Amino acid sequence: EESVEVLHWWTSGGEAAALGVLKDDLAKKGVAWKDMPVAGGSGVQAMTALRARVTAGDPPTAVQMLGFDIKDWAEMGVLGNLDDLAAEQGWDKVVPAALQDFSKFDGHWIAAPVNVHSTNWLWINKAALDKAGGKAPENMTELFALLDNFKAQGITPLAHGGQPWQDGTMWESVVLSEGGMDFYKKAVIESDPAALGGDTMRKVFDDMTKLRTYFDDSFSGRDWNLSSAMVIEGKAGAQQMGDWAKGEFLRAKQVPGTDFVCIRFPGTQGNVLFNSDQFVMFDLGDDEKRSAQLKMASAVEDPAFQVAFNTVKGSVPARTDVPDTAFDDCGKKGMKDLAEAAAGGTLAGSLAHGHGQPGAVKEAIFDVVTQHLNGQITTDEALKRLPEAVAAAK
Amino acid sequence: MAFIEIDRLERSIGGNHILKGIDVALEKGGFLVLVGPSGCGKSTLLNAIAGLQPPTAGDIRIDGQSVLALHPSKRDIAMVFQSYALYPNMTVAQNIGFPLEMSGTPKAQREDEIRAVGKTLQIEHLLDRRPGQLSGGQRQRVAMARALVRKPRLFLFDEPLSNLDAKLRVEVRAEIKRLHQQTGATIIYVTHDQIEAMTLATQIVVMKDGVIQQSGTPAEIYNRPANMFVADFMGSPAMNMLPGQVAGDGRHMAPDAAPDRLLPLPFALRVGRRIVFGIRSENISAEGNGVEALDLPVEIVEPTGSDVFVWLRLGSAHLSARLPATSDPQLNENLRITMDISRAVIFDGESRERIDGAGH
Amino acid sequence: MAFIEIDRLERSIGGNHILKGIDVALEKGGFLVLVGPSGCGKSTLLNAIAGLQPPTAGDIRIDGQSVLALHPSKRDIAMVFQSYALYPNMTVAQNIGFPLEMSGTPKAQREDEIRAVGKTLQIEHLLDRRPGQLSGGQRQRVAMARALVRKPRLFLFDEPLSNLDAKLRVEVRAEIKRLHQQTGATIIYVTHDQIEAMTLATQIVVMKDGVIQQSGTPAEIYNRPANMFVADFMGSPAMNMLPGQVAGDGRHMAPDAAPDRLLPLPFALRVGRRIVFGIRSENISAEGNGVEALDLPVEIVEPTGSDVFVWLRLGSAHLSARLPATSDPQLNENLRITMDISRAVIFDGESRERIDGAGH
Amino acid sequence: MSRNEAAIATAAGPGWLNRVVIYGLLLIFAAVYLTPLFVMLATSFKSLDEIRGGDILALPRDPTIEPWLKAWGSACIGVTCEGIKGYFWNSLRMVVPAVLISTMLGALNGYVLTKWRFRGHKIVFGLMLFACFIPFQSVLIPMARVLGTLGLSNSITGLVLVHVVYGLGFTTLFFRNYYEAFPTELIHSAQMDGAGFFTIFRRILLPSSAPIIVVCVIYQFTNIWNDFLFGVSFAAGESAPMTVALNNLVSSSTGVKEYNVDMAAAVIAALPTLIVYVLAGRYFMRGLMAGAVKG
Amino acid sequence: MSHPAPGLKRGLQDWLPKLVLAPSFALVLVFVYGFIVWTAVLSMSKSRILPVYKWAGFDAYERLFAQPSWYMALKNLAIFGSLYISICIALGLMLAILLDQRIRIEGALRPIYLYPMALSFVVTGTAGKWFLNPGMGIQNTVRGWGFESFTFDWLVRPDMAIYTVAIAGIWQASGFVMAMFLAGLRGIDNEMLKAATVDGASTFTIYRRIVIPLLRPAFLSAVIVLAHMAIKSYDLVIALTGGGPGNATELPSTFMYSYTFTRSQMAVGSASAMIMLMGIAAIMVPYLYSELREDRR
Ligand SMILES: Nc1ncnc2c1ncn2[C@@H]1O[C@H](COP(=O)(O)OP(=O)(O)OP(=O)(O)O)[C@@H](O)[C@H]1O
Ligand SMILES: Nc1ncnc2c1ncn2[C@@H]1O[C@H](COP(=O)(O)OP(=O)(O)OP(=O)(O)O)[C@@H](O)[C@H]1O
Ligand SMILES: [Mg+2]
Ligand SMILES: [Mg+2]
Repeated sequence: EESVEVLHWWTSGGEAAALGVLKDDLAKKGVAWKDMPVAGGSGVQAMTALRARVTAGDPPTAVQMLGFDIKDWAEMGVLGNLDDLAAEQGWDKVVPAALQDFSKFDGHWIAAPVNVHSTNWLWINKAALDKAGGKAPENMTELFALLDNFKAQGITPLAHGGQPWQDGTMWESVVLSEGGMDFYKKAVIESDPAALGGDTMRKVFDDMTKLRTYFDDSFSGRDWNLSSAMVIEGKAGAQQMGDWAKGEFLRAKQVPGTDFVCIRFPGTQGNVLFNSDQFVMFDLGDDEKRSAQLKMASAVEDPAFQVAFNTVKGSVPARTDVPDTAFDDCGKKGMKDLAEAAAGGTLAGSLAHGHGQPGAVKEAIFDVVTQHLNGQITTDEALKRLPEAVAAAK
Repeated sequence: MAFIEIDRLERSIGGNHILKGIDVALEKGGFLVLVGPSGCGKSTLLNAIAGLQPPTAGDIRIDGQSVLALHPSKRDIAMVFQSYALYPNMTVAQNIGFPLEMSGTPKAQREDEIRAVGKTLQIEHLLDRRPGQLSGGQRQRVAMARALVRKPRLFLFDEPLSNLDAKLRVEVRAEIKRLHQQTGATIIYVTHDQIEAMTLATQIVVMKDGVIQQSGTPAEIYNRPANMFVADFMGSPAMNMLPGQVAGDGRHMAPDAAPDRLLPLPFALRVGRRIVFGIRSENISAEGNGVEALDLPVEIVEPTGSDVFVWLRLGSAHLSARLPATSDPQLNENLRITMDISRAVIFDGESRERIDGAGH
Repeated sequence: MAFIEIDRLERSIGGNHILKGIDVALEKGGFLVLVGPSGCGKSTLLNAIAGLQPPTAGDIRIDGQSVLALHPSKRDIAMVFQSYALYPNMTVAQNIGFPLEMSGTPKAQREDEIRAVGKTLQIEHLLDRRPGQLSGGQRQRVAMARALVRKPRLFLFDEPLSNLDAKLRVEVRAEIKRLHQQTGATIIYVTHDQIEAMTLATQIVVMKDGVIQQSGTPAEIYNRPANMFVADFMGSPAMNMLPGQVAGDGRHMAPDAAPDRLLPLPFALRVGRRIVFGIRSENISAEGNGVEALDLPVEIVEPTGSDVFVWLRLGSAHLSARLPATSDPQLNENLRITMDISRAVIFDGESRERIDGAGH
Repeated sequence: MSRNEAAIATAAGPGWLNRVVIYGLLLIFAAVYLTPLFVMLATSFKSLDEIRGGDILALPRDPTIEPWLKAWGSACIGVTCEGIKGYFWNSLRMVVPAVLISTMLGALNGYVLTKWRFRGHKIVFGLMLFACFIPFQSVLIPMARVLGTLGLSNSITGLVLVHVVYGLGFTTLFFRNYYEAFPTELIHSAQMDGAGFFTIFRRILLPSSAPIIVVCVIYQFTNIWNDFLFGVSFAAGESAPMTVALNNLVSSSTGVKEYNVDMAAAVIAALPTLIVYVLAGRYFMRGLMAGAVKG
Repeated sequence: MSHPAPGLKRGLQDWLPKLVLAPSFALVLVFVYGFIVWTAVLSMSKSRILPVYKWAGFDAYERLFAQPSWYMALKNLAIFGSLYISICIALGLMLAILLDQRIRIEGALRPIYLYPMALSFVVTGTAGKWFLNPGMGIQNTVRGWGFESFTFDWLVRPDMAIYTVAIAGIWQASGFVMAMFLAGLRGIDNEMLKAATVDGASTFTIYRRIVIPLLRPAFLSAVIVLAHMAIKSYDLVIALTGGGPGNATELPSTFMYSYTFTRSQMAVGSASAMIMLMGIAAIMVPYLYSELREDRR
């Protein structure tokens, strides 16, 4: 019988359950699911395992992948072609162009996008916010004022987990907030040295230094979900995190708007930094396997699956033609923001999640951001090092 | 009051009685050799004297004072171990100097003394080597030097020669003897080797199973062993022992192995008494020709160059005899021998203790 | 044609010449003892015969056929090692049976033969034990049994007794002798021990630095040593050697140590020739009283029980003499001795070879 | 093992004071070494609420074995929710042949390198020993290539091969050091008795190698059981070993962290090696003394 | 008896040992030395995400040595390595000496010191991360006991985090070192210690002057084992800190891994692997040489 072997890092909790939907769906179509989970921060270990499999000449059928990794692999010429299926199902029309950038290579479909996450969110404990006046901050100044208020309340103002990708996630939101979408594109996407070392960037790093003062002692190395738990339990006032954090709040039986508030990171309303999980189909040179691959790709793009998966995962569908009725308030807001941004050209790939720059550049930026946030280098040094590191990593 | 007095010393380890009431007295300048089969407690006794293993009961006095409460280093005793126990990480000079260093002797003086003792033992040229680069005999001398340099009031030697080959053994043995004579040191010496014991000792103590069997001069031990164990243990080849019964006039014995070949006794005993007749091989000769001569068939001939040992059959028993190197006994033919009965030793058949001529 | 013929055998390891052209011939049923100082190549020679280390040149023939091309197990040779080399994980019976098992002897027959050889060597009661549970002497017998059970045409023994204590040594030595006499086996035997060599051998080969010094019967080796090395090596204490110069009538020697004390020679030599006069301690006695008697001061007295060894000073040299146990020489006093000149051995001062009386 | 009896008993000051200090120090260190294990065990028996609020060093208030059951049989790893038990068996299926083969090869190599020396044996040994020290990250890609060529990619057999190859250096070292001290006379004797190369090995050496086999097996077992890098690179998926599954369980990026389940799974993963160390620790020491580590 | 072809038989016997060794040796040659060559080739290629064999000369090495984080990794290795080796040895030696004093409960204590070695990094890291975290772990607990000012936050302080990694490493390996020293201690001739006692040396002096010098071979073994573990330390860092905070705990091994696999700079990663190999060779080759030059024992 037909089977698909799927390499992914959604190993537990809601993600695995969401993936279970796909597995069951495929089972109904007579395609067996061979699971190949490899956990570890945004797929680091998974990519190692993948490299080993590809080098061995035995790639898995489908691989969960992010952003520039897809381009890198496509460049190696090892991916399959989904053009026929995409044409048949009209993916070109329903998938936002910014996403298509990553799902296509040389004009050919090579991956099936599952979802769209966006990273520039702020999650606030409603009770704490109410105590502070109940008004959501709309720019950095208001944010600092709110955090000061939280501090006065005796709680940790900002729950943050000190891992490079979390530092990076916060940094890109601040970049977007201070410089707007154009600056973000210029500095991050185009990695313009002047922008990377300029005055706006100085403001960004100054903000980061200031934000650092609102963390608790044990932020370093903490997993993001533990930080979310602090907000949920009222030990902390807010957390900057992508929309996957919502899952934590929902699982703790919290209701958006009642127990917690989801807003775009202050100063970034109308802009969306996204990342999208996609299933990349490897070229296996075997018709039977290819047929299973296509069945899987088709199942992934099935609107019903898109709803089922994304309601669980906290993300929004990769297709824009999916009704939002099944989603909660935050989800609805996310879908609306995404559609607007896609239309208005204010949709850009998230650096921290592999959609802004290739891995090498991303890690190089993380190096500087993380070291700066941890006080290992000064702002001046950071401004000098950032363009250098980016140039060196290219 | 003797210089060293060991008084009803006992030691048990985990319920095992190793030493069962040892009494020893040794004069200043004496050379006491402790012999006995393996495991009889010789090392245990030495360790107790050195203070390395505390006794369970009894006392050890040196020069009239009990040393039991003293730390080993405070007893003023030096010990030479079977394995020499040289410190492999130090040079010979450092090895010899170690006890002096421990006692705080200044460096200059230490070097003088090391050189002096090195001269005595002819190891001056080895002072800069490490123990690993020495031969067995040289190591032995270094170990001795390390003991000597302290000028202790008592030396303990635990089988110091057992690792050497036969030739070297003879040489080092002579060296130890000379040393004792030159320095007049008091020495307690453990060995398995009978020749060593006989040639070195002024006093021999024979032990068995933690009990002293006999204590006396070498001549006493060899010629008048207290019991069959001592007689058998000392001497090579072992003393010929023939169990039998006093017969005839009480001055002869009928050996069990050949009841019709009566052997003369050195003194008269009650007829019918069970005894063991002992005679050493060097006290049997093929020269005499008297009435008491025996004609016995030769079973084995062992010429050693300096002597010829023959093994003779007496009924169902064997007798060894030492003949001069020049003699030429023929295998399986009869040899006429005589025994020097005055040197025969008689043991009681029951108690296995020696019977003294005086007591008849 | 002898049974074993070793023909100009050589072996070098990494540029080192260990064996430098060894020639040996041994008759069937012979007992050849190989002696020599440590490192002279004895084990190397044995290993070459066994096939464990191939020679670099020369040939080894058994019964007229070269065995060089044969694997050790095909040479029909058994070897008893110094450490006995018993397999620690097998019982005594399994150890003894191992060579039979390897040659494919059926189990039932194997057991019979094990029992038979066990009986001969009196180790029947030990068959189920492991080597670790045996005493040194018992191990030695098991090793022998393992060699015997194969009924090989040649036995090799590499210092089989050196791990035993003196008493046991004497016993096992006698046992080996008896075995040789009973079975008529051909044996090559390595030892350090002079007594062992003398008592066991029908033929002794003395080696030094990979070269044979002398080959002959025990009596030849002991009484007519080919050179000073052999004379010194065989015998304990070592032969007294006095270098000097033929003087007077050519029948006396002036020893360098005391030129005025002329010593008689067994035969006449050219006056002025440099020679070494050798005499063994047992050939010096305190009994004679002739003109050639010497009065020498006693330096050391070593009573061994069976004898008394004295060390006498002759000018700047020393002489050892063996006296009967009954004698009582006094330290530092003069002792009148005579030498049995007929047994003295004379060596050339240059070549260090023995000078034969016949050649004057 | 009563050593230095004299040195310690009589040497310095009042004996009991010394003993108290020695035992005190030893026990303090024992406590420090044990703490992490204690925390893991205690946590694995606590409920999630208790963990969030509580003291990590406290004993569980209401012990529950729920986390253990879940970790073993029902925790979700990927899309299957059958706990780690399947992976546990994967690990066993990998570890047993890998340990046996590498030990066996090591023993044979040690045997040849000490008892059947040939010109250049030292160089061969040196090259094999140096292999112990290469960083494994650098061989991942070439190894993947070779495994793929052999058709062993993503299989337990492939993992066994990898572990055998990279365990050889140490096992050879262990056996070489051990056999170095093994009397060559025994080999000679057996040769004369008619035993061949393998017979000598099987009948003479192997039965006497128990201490070093224990050391080797413990060492290899621990290393292979605990390996993650090779496991994740060459056998992710259904044939994944225990460590990969554990990692999937504990370091998933989203979702509630069930620390008690994580800890229970961690302890389960560590259990075989722990048991091996505790049960065979004595033989391990004996083997070390017998020359596995020169000292 | 006739032996048809004795020469041939001997021949087989002579070849057998080499035949037995050959497979292992071949495996090592291919899988170790072949791969080293392969890595060397990669380090001079333009490989990024997957191996490509386009010559790039020493470009990767130049880029490697232009990376500040590479120097950070080297510096961290120096700190971590020296602390790890010296403290493991000191602690292992101390425990071994203490355990050698006729300790009744030795049998129970030994496995306690040894067991950390038995744990996988996934386990150790999970526990350690939690345990050393100021907010949840030991600092929190001790504060809970009433020592409000107790601070142990090294894990989250960039300047101290590498020491935390060292602590965890020491916890894991010192028991093994202890076992090595204990084995060495047990091998020392008892008579030597008695001799030193009789010579008047105190317990302390006996250890300082006699026992510890005699443990030289054990020291050497320990240093070699620890050095290679320090250089290869990867699991520990990844599990405990992931290289952070910042890149404060980056080591060459994590550097190599991340450049090769997450940053798609395979050539640079391979270059760093080659540098690491050279470092290891610099330690190991002299050791192997001295070890194998003369036949010990
Ligand atoms: N630590 C110990 N525990 C139990 N028994 C011991 C201990 N040390 C020695 N023994 C026993 O004490 C007895 C005497 O031992 P000791 O070493 O004194 O014998 P020895 O006469 O010196 O023997 P050898 O001549 O073989 O050296 C032996 O039976 C031995 O088994
Ligand atoms: N494998 C080897 N490599 C180099 N030299 C060796 C080797 N084996 C032995 N020798 C040398 O060969 C010489 C003869 O050794 P052999 O073992 O034959 O001496 P031996 O006469 O048996 O000595 P011993 O009486 O001590 O047993 C020695 O000098 C030894 O150092
Ligand atoms: Mg003893
Ligand atoms: Mg030899």
